[in-house]
Amino acid sequence: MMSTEFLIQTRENIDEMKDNAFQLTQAEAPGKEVLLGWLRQMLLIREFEVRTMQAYQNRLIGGFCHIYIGQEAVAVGSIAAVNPDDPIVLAYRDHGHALARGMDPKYCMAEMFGRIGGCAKGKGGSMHMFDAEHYLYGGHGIVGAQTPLGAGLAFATKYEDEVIKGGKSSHVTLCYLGDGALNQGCFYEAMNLASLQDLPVIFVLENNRYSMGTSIERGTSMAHDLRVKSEAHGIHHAIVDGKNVIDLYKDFKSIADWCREESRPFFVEAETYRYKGHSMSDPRKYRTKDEELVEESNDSIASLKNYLSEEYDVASDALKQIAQQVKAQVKQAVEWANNSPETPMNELYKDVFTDHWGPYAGTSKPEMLDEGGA
Amino acid sequence: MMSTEFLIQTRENIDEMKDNAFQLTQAEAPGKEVLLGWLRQMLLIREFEVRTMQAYQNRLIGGFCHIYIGQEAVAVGSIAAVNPDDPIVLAYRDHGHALARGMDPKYCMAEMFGRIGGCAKGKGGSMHMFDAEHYLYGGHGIVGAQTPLGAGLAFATKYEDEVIKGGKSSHVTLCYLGDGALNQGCFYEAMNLASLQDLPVIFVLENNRYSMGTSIERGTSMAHDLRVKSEAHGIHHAIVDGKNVIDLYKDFKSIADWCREESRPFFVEAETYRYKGHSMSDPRKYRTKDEELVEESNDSIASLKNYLSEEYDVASDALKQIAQQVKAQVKQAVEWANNSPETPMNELYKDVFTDHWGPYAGTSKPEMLDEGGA
Amino acid sequence: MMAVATAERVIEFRDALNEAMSEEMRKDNRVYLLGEEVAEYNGAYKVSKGMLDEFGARRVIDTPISESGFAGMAIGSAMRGLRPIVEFMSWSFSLVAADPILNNAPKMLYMSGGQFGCPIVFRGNDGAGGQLASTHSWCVESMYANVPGLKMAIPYDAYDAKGLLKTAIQDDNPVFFLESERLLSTTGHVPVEEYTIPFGQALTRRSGTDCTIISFGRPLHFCLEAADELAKEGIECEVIDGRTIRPLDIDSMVASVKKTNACVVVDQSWSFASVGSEIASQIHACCFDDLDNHVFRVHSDDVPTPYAHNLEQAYLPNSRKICEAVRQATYNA
Amino acid sequence: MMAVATAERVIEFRDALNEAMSEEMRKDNRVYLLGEEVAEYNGAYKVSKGMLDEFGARRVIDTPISESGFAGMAIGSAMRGLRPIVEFMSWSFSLVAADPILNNAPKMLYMSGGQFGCPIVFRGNDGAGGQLASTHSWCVESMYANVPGLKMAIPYDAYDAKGLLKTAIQDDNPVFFLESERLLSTTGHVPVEEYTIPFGQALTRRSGTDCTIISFGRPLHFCLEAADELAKEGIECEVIDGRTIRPLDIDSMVASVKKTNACVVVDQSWSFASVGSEIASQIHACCFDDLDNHVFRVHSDDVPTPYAHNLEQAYLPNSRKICEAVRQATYNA
Ligand SMILES: Cc1ncc(C[n+]2csc(CCOP(=O)(O)OP(=O)(O)O)c2C)c(N)n1
Ligand SMILES: Cc1ncc(C[n+]2csc(CCOP(=O)(O)OP(=O)(O)O)c2C)c(N)n1
Ligand SMILES: [Mg+2]
Ligand SMILES: [Mg+2]
Repeated sequence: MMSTEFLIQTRENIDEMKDNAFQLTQAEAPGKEVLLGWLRQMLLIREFEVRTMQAYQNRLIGGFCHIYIGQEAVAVGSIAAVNPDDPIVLAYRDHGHALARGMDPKYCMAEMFGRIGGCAKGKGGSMHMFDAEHYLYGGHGIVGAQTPLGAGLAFATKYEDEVIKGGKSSHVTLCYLGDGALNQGCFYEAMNLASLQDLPVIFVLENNRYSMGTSIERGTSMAHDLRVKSEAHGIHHAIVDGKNVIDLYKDFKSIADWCREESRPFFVEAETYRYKGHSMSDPRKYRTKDEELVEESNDSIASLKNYLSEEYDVASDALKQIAQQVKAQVKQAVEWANNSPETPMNELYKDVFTDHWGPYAGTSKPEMLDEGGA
Repeated sequence: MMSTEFLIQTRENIDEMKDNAFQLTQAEAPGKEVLLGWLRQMLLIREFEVRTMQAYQNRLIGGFCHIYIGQEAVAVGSIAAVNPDDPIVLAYRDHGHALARGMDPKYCMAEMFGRIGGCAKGKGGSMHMFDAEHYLYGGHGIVGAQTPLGAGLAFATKYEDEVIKGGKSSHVTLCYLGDGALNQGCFYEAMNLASLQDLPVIFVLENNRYSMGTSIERGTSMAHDLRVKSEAHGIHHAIVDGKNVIDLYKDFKSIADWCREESRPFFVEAETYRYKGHSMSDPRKYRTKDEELVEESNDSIASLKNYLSEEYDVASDALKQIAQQVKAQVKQAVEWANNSPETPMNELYKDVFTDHWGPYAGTSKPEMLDEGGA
Repeated sequence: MMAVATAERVIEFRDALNEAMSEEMRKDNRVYLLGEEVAEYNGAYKVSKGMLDEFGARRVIDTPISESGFAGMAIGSAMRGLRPIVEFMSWSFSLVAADPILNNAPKMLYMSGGQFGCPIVFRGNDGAGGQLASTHSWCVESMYANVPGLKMAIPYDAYDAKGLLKTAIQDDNPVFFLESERLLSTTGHVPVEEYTIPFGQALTRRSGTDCTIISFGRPLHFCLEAADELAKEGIECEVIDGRTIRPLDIDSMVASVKKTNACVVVDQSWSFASVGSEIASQIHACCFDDLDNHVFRVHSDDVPTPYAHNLEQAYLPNSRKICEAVRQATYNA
Repeated sequence: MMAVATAERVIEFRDALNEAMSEEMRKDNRVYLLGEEVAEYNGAYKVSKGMLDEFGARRVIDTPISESGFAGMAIGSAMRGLRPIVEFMSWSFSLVAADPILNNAPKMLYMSGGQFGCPIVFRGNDGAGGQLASTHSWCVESMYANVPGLKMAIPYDAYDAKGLLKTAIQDDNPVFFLESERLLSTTGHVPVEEYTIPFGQALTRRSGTDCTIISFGRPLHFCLEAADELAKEGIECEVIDGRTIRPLDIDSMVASVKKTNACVVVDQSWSFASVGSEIASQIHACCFDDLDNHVFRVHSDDVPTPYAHNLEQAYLPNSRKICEAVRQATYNA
């Protein structure tokens, strides 16, 4: 169960790893069509989030709502690096990943509208995007809580492949977390378990340098060298550029292939930045406008556009067209969500148990609410 | 609050630390009288534990009971290295530390007998030795739970010294834990907090290589190099010899002085071994008799005796005399405990709140039980 | 919602909490505040606004997202006589700290045979905040009130928020202090003069003769709304604010029920093994011969909290449900 | 204690648990067991004895002391359809895992709109084990039963231990399975043939006409003892074993009370906001016109669990306390 042979020195520099005994493979750079697809996804996420903010301000969305703008490259590049049936589990800032994984934006939007058309029938809301069809095991609202779940998903794929099917472990799980989750004890327990059990899970730290109003240095010891966090459990660490989707993809692909092949965990730190506030009510007084401008000037979408024009001569018209298509798609999603019926009252007592029970009302065998009414 | 200047490379070798920029001071070797005192303490602990086992077998002690035999040097040497008013907090294997801290063995024994003469009036039992007079903040039964408490005690002394008295932080807290506690998330949270807040707390890992029946390699990743556990939080680490009380004392003294002076945490790993089972009901099938024999042959008490005879010409008669005195003392403690009255019934409802309330009985202002009866 | 027509000072509930903490911190430098975003951010809900400026970073302390760690740390410091106020951004996040807050704080005094107390206040937002869905909408009162050794207070208005919180901070025992985010912006009369409100004293918020309605915290708003509604139908309700759950002023509740002979308990937490069931059970025991009908209970529905607005509204206690329960309890259904 | 006079097979409670797990693991290789010391040590209480040998280290898994981590890991795997059995060495140690077991497992299905269920069993020793003192003697039933989305079973004898645990493992929903360490060595009739016991069906362990005593798990022993004692005084008690707390077979309990017109609930957990208060409240509601007296409740005393033997014995429910409660409930005091 243990594999001390993997407890070799963790290296921060991923290129080094590719070069030497560690033998990460060098992933291929993707071609033009793939890159255009990614651009479309990143634009989709950004446009979706813009409309999400609007809808929130118009009180069509309630609760807590966390916007992913600025971090698009992380979700798109990392999810592209794994197979569509590799499990994914998320924290609460989860719209971007859901879209990158292939969730139709209309289901995502309808979820936030609290409608029956939502991916979780309006029961979960913004922080809880679940999508069984796309192997998306939810956004999770409690900071860090998704990390043992991520270990568990990897445990499950490995168990399915090896114990049930008698074959070789063939999946890798992506488990995302924010820098604030570095301070929750359960993450250390999850890493320890993943290491002991050789679980193929990548803990993807989206280091956007703030947890709400707390900069990482104020909340996390050794913030300047997070490698030590996973090294403490014999798990390899790599830093990837969260603003450059191509590099990020290549690094992730190498890492994911290695994890899948070796059935070992990994800790990948994506350096990124959230452009907006923590949630919709955050005035961002804890950081300067200057810092924000610097970060926004190194924008992942802008860079990819540049790259496409320069390397592949993609015309600005073509790029505009994609942008317009995405805009139309999101607009339709909002309309669709708006037209989706309210979640019917009888859903209140559905999904409490798999063998649907009705409301508890002081008797042992409560009755179902009538269809449609309370 | 943060002090990145201390986040220098953690070194495993404590002698190196003494030599170089890190500047741990070299503690003085203690003289003969001090050593004789330690020998007495170590013999006291061992004898006490032997009688504890007896009493347990005779059903005079109930509950879970964890014997400290084999680890005596750790408690004695480390506690000698701090001031009598430096706080101490423990896990549940706590008899040895209580005695080393100066608790009269009769109170310790009476506690396990569940008598009013016990240090906690018989309410806590073996796992919960508390002694306010000796700044002993308890044994604690939940694995790892004492580690945030240890951070809190250090927080408190620092706050008292600096914020309330306006002076300089002047205490250091000893917080003991077993190797099994390395796997509880709250320990990582405690280390992170201690590092961020510059708390003068020494986390003393008593690495006896087993948590119940689980060898450390089976439960803890990176078991061969635990330095990484505290390095993950920018906390220095040192390994000390848990079988050699003199070396252990000297190392601890250097470290404790440094922590007190710098107001920083430390992580000290004492390599040790428990000779007996985890608790009274453990047949120790998870390890070999051979291993036990090897460990017992390197016994801390035997070594100290040798050292005293060789270096100080202490006669074997003198050593025997100490052993006999200790034997008598423990015998008296057992008798005293046996003669101590049962904890009276009215204690059941005392100490629930500081403003003693009586039993809750469905009314708002419950009444006290009559003195002595229920 | 709560504005009192008076010439006297009217302030927000959140400011009343702030005053309670600030006043106690001025008086006693053993008192300090810690929690996520309490200092530089002025509190996620702005309850600690300005406190960092006044008391400095040594006494108003931002913590990492490590509830178990910082709650345990605070408890350790309380064992030495410091008097921490621990803010949970939400009580929903206290589950990760269940062990220190339930296994350490309320039992330290007992386990140590009276040697080490734990003068600590855990406080923060409790209950549904508005479409926060299942993990973020905990009403912890029923779960945590099961545990002996702790006290628990739930203020309803600004006046009580200040008076009860000051009592909590002055108490030598652990106090669980549950605030509703939905009440923070309500305003109420809070005198300039110093005052505290003793624990274990319920308050009659409306007098009536036909039915006693017992509740705590935010649902009292719906109880009072229901009472107004029912008055139009000729049913006069007595609305009792329990104020503290531990200790529970069952005496005042019983006295009222002996007068009205009918009782409805409104408890925002889930029904099973709840504060509501406890009060109902105690009322039945104490008023067996006085009750014309059994005690009726109104709770959140026995399902995880849904996100959708309509479902959440249906799920929470509201005045319609309370009216129905009172009509049934008084045989007016 | 429980030996049934029968020619049929009599085994220990712990072996009944073992059989339940082993049989289900033979049938369904998605089922696996994990927890501290469950494999090589054969279980802290030897419940999983021999299972490592039979099923191997991939399905009987020793974990580090990381309850939050391994409970969460198991939940993650259950979301994919594996069917973990998580052993807590003691439910007292589950507080550090409160978040995954209460915030994830019972709510996953709901939060995901029905997409991801959580077929998982959490099991282990619950309640006072004998002088284990305050942190190690938790009865978690009252605290955890407050939470919707979970099922909870408490077996009293070997027969039920096996039958209920098999049902738990087969259930597609999270089940909290509470075993008493004090019952593990008791023996009882367990047929060789396969059987399961459906949840939500109480069992009448003794018939009687004068008073209904309702309990779960270990205290039933004292209830039966008390019933024998009371029979000598001419008071015939009906002793009902609820078997599962969620779902609760209140119908059977009500039927009995309608016959006896008196009721005592014996619940080993603390009284406040407890399973006991819940049942009392429901019985009052359902049997208001049938009860000759209010429902009486017997609990552990409302204090942290003391270590001293005499105090612990005074603290726990026992037959003396139950007899007194029945005498009062039946006006024989
Ligand atoms: C256990 C817990 N404590 C506190 C919170 C409140 N909270 C929600 S998000 C958040 C900040 C997390 O920041 P980070 O992990 O960096 O993620 P990011 O918002 O940057 O994506 C906090 C404190 C929570 N949800 N769970
Ligand atoms: C949270 C928690 N889980 C499980 C236990 C049960 N338990 C008590 S001691 C122990 C082993 C701890 O071993 P270690 O920390 O190495 O200390 P040692 O016994 O070697 O002194 C276990 C699993 C517990 N007390 N608390
Ligand atoms: Mg962040
Ligand atoms: Mg150990």
